[in-house]
Amino acid sequence: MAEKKVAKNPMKPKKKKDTQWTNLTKGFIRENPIFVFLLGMCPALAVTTTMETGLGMGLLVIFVLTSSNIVVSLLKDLIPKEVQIPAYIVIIATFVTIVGLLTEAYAYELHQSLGVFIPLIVVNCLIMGRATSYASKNDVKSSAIDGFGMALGFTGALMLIGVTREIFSSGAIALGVYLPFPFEISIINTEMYVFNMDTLGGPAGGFIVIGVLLAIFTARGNALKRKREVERQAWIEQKKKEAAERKRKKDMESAGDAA
Amino acid sequence: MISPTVFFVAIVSSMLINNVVLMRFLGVCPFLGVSKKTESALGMSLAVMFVMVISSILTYLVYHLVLEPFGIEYIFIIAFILIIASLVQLVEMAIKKFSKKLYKGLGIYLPLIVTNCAILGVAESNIRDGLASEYGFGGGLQVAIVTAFGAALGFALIMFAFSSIRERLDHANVPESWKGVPVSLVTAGIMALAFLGLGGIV
Amino acid sequence: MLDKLKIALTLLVVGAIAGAAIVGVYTLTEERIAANREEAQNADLMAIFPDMDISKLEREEMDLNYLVERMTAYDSDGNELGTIFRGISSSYGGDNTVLVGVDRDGKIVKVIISQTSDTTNIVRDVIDLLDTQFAGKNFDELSHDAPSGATQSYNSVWRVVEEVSLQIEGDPTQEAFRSVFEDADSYSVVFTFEDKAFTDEYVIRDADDAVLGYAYLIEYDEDNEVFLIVDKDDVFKGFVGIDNVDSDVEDAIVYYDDQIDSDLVDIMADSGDVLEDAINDLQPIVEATTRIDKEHVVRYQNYYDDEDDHVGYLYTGYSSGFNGMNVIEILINFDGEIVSIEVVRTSDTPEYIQPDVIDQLDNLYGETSVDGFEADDVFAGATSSGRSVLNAVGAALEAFNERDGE
Amino acid sequence: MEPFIAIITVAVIITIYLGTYMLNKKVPAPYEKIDTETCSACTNYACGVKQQFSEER
Repeated sequence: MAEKKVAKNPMKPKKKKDTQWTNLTKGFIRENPIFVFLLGMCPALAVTTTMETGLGMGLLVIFVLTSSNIVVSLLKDLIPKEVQIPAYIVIIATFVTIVGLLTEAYAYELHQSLGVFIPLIVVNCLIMGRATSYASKNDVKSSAIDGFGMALGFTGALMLIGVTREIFSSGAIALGVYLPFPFEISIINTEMYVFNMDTLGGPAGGFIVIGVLLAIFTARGNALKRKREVERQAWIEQKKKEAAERKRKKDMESAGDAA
Repeated sequence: MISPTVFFVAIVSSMLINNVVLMRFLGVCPFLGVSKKTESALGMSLAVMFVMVISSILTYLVYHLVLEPFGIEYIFIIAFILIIASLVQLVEMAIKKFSKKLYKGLGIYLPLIVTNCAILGVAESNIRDGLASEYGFGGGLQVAIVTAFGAALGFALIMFAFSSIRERLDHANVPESWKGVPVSLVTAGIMALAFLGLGGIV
Repeated sequence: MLDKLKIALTLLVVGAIAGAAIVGVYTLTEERIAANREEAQNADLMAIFPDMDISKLEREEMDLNYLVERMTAYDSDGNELGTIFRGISSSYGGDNTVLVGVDRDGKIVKVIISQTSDTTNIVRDVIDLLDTQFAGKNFDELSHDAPSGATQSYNSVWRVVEEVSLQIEGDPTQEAFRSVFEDADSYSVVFTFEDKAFTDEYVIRDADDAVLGYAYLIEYDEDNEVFLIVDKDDVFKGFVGIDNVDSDVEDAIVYYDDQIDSDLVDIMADSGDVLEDAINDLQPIVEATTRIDKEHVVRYQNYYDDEDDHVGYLYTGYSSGFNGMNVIEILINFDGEIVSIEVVRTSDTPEYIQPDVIDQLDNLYGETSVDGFEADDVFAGATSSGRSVLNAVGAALEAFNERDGE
Repeated sequence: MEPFIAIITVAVIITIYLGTYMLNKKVPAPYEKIDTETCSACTNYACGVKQQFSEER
């Protein structure tokens, strides 16, 4: 608590103006569902063998999370508190069924490659979590933005993992294989020996890559914290100095006045 | 009549080769969340085992007796999750009423099970692409039960092993940014590598 | 109470809307999903013959051990490209569906695992191998090298390829029979002998299921298999080797070439010395002539009607008649009643056996025992043929009752 | 006809779930003390126990 109070002063001199903007972006890094809250780890491990499947999964989650947040927020006064959870489960399951059907119809390859993980969006803690902790308490607009932002952060994390795994296991990034893009290309295409680690494309790779990325995230957070701490100390020093200066001046002035 | 070999294959394959956690990435949330202590890991595994077997039977029956005959397989997601959720409610209620001791041990994990991917994942694979889908209705049911039991055993095995490792890791000297979940994930990755070696045994 | 009702109603409405939404989306996407599923199936086929015109594909169902479908592929001009076989074979995770494409020269174009329940990284090892192992090869060049760690998955593919090989290269046994009987279309083992030099008796039939002849499998050792073939009237048709035959066996086969088309019994009488001297290898021929001494019912087989329902057991009976051996097939239902009797092979004179025995057989239908029947009464005019049939039927019923008693 | 069966099935299953859910809520939990420690790592929002705790706090 104390840290926050003080840190506010040097780091954020101006007030947050656009709250909706921060509402949207908070899921990107600061409250990233995967790297900070460890939500939805199952898909993060299973469908990130390539960047594209990660992106596809992310798109589905964006759809489900945004729409379920909207509906939950719309119905928040209608649904009695006693049956909140059952109602949310029904709403989420409905959207997941719909998104599953749509994927099978319009992105069949993606549907096949995601397999069981499409139904499993239902039990993704992220979606239920946003519904109970945010959408049930806020208005429709901010719920929609919150859901969209959180899902974007989720998608970004999946893509980051996917890119890492794909590049290290195959040395290239393929596009248009699973998603219905009008083209099918593969970029980067390196033949270097380092980029031939099959293991990272397999089951073990998921755990290891996420572990390493998580460590990097934590290290970054720690470094930031330390930097802020240093700055805070410096600021306090400065303030102290200023105060001392002022006091001395005042003393001098008062001494002068007195004289 | 299904030969015992099939059951053996089903149990070995669902427990070791296609281990729910390490190979199929189902139930990773409790795997990371409830594995800090061996005791809680075992409690969770026991609750999962119980619910997984019963929910596999129920979802299998509902799918083949209700959804399939009417040609409405496409609502299986919503049907399955609600069946599992109601089952968990019933189990919780029964435990509350009849055994305080059991509730103390398992009660805390039961609500978590609804959102455990492993339960829904195993139920889904039983009706879609698993070993159970290759036998007729009755035989499939038997195989489904065995598969679910094997999967739950595999889950318990991994939970136990992983929580034991984690208890040691707590006392290990790990670089600051790797402490906690990151190093656990890498450990799990190495466990998965080891399980990869079991691939050819059946 | 009103509160509870309100809660229930709310959720019911939510549920109904949810259900309606799902159903709505389903109706919208139903056709596209079906089309996608079909296209996905065809995509694998297209991978085998990229020039194929999918609309011209000729599909034919198959009912073999593994193969379920045979598809003939044509390009857009109507030229035949080759054949694709679809086979289903089990592996540790479940069934694997395997597609084998064969071009018109009998070369494998491509082998594809189109559906699998096995773990992805294990199957990947097998998939990596498929192109080097199979693509562009003839069936006789194949070698069974399973990758370590994926034996089950690999074997499931191998079994399908092996059965395709039988289809393309032909079944060596079938080929052997065909070299004697041009019309040979199918064959089956009717009896397995334990105490003779030959092990299996095969019946060879043509496309109309009429019996062409019989073959007796003589296994000298692992690599030496020879068929002694006789036609349906016990006329010797020669020896045919299906595997590499040793040179002395070959000599014997050549020796008997002169005897082709003579009656088995005559050969016996002629060549006694020769047999004793040198060609002990061909002892079976002696036994083949004496097999007719035994009157027996050979093993039953399950009998299925046109709708594939298991309706009873079909017994094959051997019994000597007036001139020689009669072979009789007796169908018995689960209650032990005779459903039908058919004389599939006879050495007796048709003028006698047809009106006096075969046409009278329906008198026995529905009976559970032949004790009350006398050959003299039922089959007046062809008593010994009739007695032989009665003996066979009686033996079959006895065999049924023994089996039933177990 | 099929769509109706689908909707009815969904409604029926929801009713069953609702029934069990309400029944379960009625039965009082016999715990005196739940070890929150075991739950601390769990990030599952849907956990009923956790919610109860956060409300009590």
